[in-house]
Amino acid sequence: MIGLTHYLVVSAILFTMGVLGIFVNRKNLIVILMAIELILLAVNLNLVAFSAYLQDLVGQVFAMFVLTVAAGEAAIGLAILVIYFRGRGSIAVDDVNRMKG
Amino acid sequence: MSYSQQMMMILPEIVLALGSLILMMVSAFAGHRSARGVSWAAVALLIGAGIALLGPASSGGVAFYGLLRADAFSAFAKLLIYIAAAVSIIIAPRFFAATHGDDLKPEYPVLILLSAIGMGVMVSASDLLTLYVGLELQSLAAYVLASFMRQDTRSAEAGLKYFVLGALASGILLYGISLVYGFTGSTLFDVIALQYSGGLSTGLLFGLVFVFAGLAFKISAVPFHMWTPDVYEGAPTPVTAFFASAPKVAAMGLAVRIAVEAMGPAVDQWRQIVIFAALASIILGAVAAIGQSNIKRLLAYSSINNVGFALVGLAAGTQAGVSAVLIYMTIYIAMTLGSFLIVLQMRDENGVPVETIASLAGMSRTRPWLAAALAMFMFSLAGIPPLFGFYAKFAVFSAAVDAGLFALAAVGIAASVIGAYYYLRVVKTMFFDEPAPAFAPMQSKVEGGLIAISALFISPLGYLLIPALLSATTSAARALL
Amino acid sequence: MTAWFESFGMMHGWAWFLATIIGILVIALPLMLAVAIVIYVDRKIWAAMALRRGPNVVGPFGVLQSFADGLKVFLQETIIPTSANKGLFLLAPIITFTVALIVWAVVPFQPGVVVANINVGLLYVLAASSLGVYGIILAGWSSNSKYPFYSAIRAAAQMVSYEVAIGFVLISIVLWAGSFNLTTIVEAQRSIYGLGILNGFGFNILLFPMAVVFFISSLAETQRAPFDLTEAESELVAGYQTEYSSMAFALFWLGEYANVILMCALNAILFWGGYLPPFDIPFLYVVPGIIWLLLKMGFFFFAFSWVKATVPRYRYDQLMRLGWKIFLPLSLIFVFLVSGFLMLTRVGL
Amino acid sequence: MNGFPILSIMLLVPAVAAVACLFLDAKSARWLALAATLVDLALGIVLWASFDIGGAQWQFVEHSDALFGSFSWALGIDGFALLLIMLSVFLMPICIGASWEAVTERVPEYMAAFLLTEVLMIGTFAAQDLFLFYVFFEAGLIPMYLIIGIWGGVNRIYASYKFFLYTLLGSVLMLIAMLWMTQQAGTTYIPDLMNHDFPAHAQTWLWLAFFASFAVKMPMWPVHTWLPDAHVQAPTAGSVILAGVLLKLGGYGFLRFSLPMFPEASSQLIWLIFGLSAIAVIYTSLVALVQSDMKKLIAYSSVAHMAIVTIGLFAFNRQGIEGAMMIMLGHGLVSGALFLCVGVIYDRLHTREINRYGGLAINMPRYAVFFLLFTMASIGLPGTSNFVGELLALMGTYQVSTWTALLCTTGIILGAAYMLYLYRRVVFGDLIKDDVKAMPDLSMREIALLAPIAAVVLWMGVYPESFLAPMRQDVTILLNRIDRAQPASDSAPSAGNPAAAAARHHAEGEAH
Amino acid sequence: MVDLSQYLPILLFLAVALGLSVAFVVLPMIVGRLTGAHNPYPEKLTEYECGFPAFEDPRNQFDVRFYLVAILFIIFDLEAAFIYPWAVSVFSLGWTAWISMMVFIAELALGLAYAWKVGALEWE
Repeated sequence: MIGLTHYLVVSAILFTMGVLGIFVNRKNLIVILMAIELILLAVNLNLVAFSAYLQDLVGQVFAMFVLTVAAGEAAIGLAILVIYFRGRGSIAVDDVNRMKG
Repeated sequence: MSYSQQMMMILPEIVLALGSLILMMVSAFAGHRSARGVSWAAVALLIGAGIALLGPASSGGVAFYGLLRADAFSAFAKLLIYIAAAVSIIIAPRFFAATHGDDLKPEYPVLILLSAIGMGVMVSASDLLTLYVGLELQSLAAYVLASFMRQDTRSAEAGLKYFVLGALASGILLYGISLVYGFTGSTLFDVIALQYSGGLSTGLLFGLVFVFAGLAFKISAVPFHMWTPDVYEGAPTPVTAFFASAPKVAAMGLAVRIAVEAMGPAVDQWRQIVIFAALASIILGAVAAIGQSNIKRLLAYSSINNVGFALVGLAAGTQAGVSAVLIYMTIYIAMTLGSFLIVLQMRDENGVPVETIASLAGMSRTRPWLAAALAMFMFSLAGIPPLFGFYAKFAVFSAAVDAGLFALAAVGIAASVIGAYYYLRVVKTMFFDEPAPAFAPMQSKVEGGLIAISALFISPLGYLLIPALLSATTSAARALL
Repeated sequence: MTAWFESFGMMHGWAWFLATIIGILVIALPLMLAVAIVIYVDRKIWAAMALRRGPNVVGPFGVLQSFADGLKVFLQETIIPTSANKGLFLLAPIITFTVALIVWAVVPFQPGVVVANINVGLLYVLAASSLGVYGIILAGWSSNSKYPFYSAIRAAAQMVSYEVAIGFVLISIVLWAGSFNLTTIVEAQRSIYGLGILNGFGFNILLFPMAVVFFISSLAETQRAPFDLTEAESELVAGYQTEYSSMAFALFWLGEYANVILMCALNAILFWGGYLPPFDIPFLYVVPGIIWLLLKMGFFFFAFSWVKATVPRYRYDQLMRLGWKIFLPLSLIFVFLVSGFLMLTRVGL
Repeated sequence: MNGFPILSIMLLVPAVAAVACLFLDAKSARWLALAATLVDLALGIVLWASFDIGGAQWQFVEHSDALFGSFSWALGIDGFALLLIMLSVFLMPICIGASWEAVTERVPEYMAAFLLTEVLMIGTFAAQDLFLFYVFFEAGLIPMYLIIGIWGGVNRIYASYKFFLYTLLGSVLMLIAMLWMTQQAGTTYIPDLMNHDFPAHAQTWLWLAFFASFAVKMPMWPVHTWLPDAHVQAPTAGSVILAGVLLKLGGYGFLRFSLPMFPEASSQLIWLIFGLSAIAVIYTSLVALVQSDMKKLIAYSSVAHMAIVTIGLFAFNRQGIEGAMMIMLGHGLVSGALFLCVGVIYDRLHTREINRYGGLAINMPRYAVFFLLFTMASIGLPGTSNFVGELLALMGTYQVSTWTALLCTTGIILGAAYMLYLYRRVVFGDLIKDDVKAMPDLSMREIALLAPIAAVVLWMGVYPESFLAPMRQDVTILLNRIDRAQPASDSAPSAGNPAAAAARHHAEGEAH
Repeated sequence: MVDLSQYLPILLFLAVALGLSVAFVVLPMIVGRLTGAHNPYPEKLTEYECGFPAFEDPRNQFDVRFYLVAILFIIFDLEAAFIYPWAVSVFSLGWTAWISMMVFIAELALGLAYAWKVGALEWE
């Protein structure tokens, strides 16, 4: 039977993938945005799994908040990305280097 | 407790929220020409919110089924936040007017207000959910602010970096929150504290570590500091001033509240993390600042360095420690806002802002008062008495020593000498070097006044404020412990 | 049906599995048949309104025209442009068609006759139909050709715009029905308002405007005329399907018409009583619910065709304005009105 | 003088004047600075005159708890502080006078920095609160940093950095120790702390922390290297104040904190002090011997002299401590005067190279006289101030450690060597260089600067009782306090006193 | 845990639908090869254009307003997610819940008004 541990493991894997997606990815900024969503997905999975396990609704409410706030975050991220793209003409990760120090 | 009483506890937030919505509409309908009006209205709102803190907002206790706590601690932090936000609004119009003619948009003060609401919620949070919502409200507005100069690629890049790493930080924090929730069965701080007092399971420990890692991002403590210099450099200077002040207070307040209120019983576990972050921030902030040639980057590393010192107070984990953190943040924002106010004055004869430290050369002869003020800020940041910055360091190290953390105190304070080196460099450039071309004269009396006020605050005269500051922060700390 | 299989001595699990699969096929296969018929009907109605004759060669009155078309495309060569992204190119029609099918899993045809009677059926409908955008975007992107790309972008923008309005419209329904379960929603429409004998939220004065908004939004959502800008031949050739051929092309058409039928069903279910007869009169219940539902769907399909035949195409800016500046505010206001009214009547001051 | 906050007034006068200077032009700033320092001098004389010798240990006490919250505004002086304050207020007008013509750039800021330094020096000596002391002690860095950096010589930036960072690093460790002490003792009031017995194991650490600060400030070998740099680069008046007063902060610190607060640790670590001091005396004297830069030479001689101060202080007996105090006072005057003498000729020729001069006795006789007097005083000739101090300090040391006394006495001989050598090269010899020939003798202003110092140097040499009297009682109190930790003596063969030996043994046992 | 078995039919439905779609795409390709209809040549495989080779990258920059629509969609659609749970529970929660959500909707409306006023919804 699939238990809490399974959910937690999947969530941990997703989370790790998300974090790695941000740091290892050298190609495209969009991938980074997606990696962030992946992290939030992992969180939601955790919250919902715990919520079901604990018979406590708070986790699901929290997941709902995470969903919506993540949407807002994604919207703003996209907007910033557009601004950046219009200025630089590229969304390659390696090009984000106007400032070094 | 009646509904209206609870509403009174969040009166400052209500004032700001309603006001910012109205101002947002005004800025949409009246367009660019309303920028100045909206700015001053926003400042008035912040003052109003500050006045609203006098009521149940500072003494009400728990509201909304434990989601929120209106106590002296939150009131004190909010006061600092509002002041910093107001200053950031006041200094903006001239900067934007001077920067390639990109006039100030009236959305700027509105975004600052929104961010201030989020920060207010952060420091009042006594539930993980409230915490998250406040944090995101603050962050989302901040992301936009960082990339506010849309024509400037550096600004866009700063916004992008801030966004990516900020979102990552939120993600890490959230992951920690989900674990804490799962293993304690609640999101309420007091219930979590109960669970933490009964020994630490692996899940709880992981939750704690992730939560602190996420918070470290937000306060830009090492090892999660790497966004700070780029964002500080790229963001428009008034925004940088804002970033360096208000969100730092809010995030630090939040970190203190979580550490003490939710995870208080696990103090031995998180203390190690905090000590590591504190020392690493102090040392790295100081060492990395040495090679900088851009004053904004320098101040960025300085902020990392200073956060390290503030964390020393948190590491103590005592009432005196919490009070010391608040004292530190109070003095710190005065110093940092003052420094950025002066950075704003750095404009060549055409009025274009310059940011290199070299352009400060010989400023003591061309602009003696400005140089004197900046020198005071620098010495104060370095913690040299008799400037008030010394008292900030005194307070945190005093708390650390009282808590028995001698090694931390000794290493931390020895590392502060490294920090002194680069602060001295700025003073040296201004006072010892041959003059570079003079800056354009200051036009704004308001900015001059703000510089004077912050300089007076950190001057030895500031010591006269210690009793008041101490009683305020102590009662704030007592609200937590 | 599970019990029937069990009577042959099958394990309960397998019996259930077989019964469900059969149930699904009972929906899916006739649906495809229905699509073929519907395409024919569509053309016929359209032709009739233009005083033309429509398909009339294959079979009696041309009823087999669609099947002939199907056979033709089936035997055609599948062309994949060299510059296209092959995997995604083939994936796009698969997604579109799959999504068009799976929504039917929660549609109630009669009391209790539904593949999956889940408690959040309406959310499932919203979620699954939102996925349709992916098929279109992928098609446009993977074709690596100008017109399909522009078309796909337009289509996506259009769909998401109206989805927002639909989302808020549905809230009024949910408020009234108090559930997301589609069966419950249908049952909630039993003679509640409207003289005590009318079955359907649409007869309610507060919900009627929403019914209209929903109907128009469903036109836009399925990119039917007058909102068929994505396939505006004069501007964009054949829209995002420009590069497609053979059954891949046909799948888009199948999916599109499956969606049209679905929207007809949703209109019927959400606002006009679903499988209930229009009047709450006992003898009308003699007729099986599914007949009522099919009748209502037929009516809406006729309306779809009618609109297609008579209303001129919108400009893109008009389309977006309608969605964002009229429907969205309107639906927000109705959330306020409906919930306020219900609070007053159900909770009281 | 009851109730009259004379110490606060003494702090306030230069502080207000410093701020006022910033708003004035060069000329008015000079006059204002002079006036302020003279007022302070007058107040200092009043202070001395009304100091009740043999009266209460702490006099002119001012105390205001409420002012600073976690620490208080507490001022008060005993004999030691009185004398050092007198030294400061006495040298300040001279410093202002010395810069009258030498400094022409940014005069208002310069005067402000000096006045600020005066505030901080007086404050340091008068502070009765541990942290108030620290604030004053540490704050002195800022004006000195600016003085060296802005008005200093070619290599001023390096020197200013070195000065600042060395001293800062030393002090911050002391701060941690102070924090621990106040937490342990529950008070920040220095007189209370001086009577608080800290556990012996902690004393060692605390002592070392304080040592880190005071040794740098003193400066002791091997952390003395900032001093020659700072002296060479600083303007004349800066050197005067640095050598005259700032170096005394370290000695004062040992006297005020290390000894009475951590007697056991002081006794235990006496080998460290003696060792470093002995090395310092010999090593820096030898270094001084080969210097070609006059200021550097005097700077190294300062290090040597201060080493004798430290051994005197840690001799744990009356002669040692009184002697150390006398050297501090005497050295403050003499080295200050020597720097002035260097400044006089530097103003004329703008070089400090010893070889550039020679034969000044011929064309600058008055100068030669003053210079001779101060050279002799520096050597410690009887009749001058330093003789008294050095004699007493070495006598005291001899009672504890024969070897240290012996080694340090060689310093006196070496001192005579390098000072006389310096004097010979600058003042005697033939007057051959043209630019040197053109140098005029002392002006009235310069005489007015040097003469008072000369008078006081002679006074101290001839009648030291005036200076010993105010501190006599304080030395007694201090000795009573530290007596229990009296270190073993290798030079006083005695019949042996079992009780004292037992007590000593006990104390040592505690210390281990 | 929640009984998820109700959702199993949906999974099955998904499998069936996916199978059908894949079959519809793959079968004609196989049939095409069998019947010889499969006869690609370069001209046939170029993307559609008006008779001459394409001038520019087809995935060129397109109007930023599409991004704007996407962003607005994300906001409005997902904020509606708060309203769904509310819609089924508001009557048991009472007026507080109703007022709270009306405040929320009012804020959404203000956001819409802002976007409207600054021209984010203009397509001229």
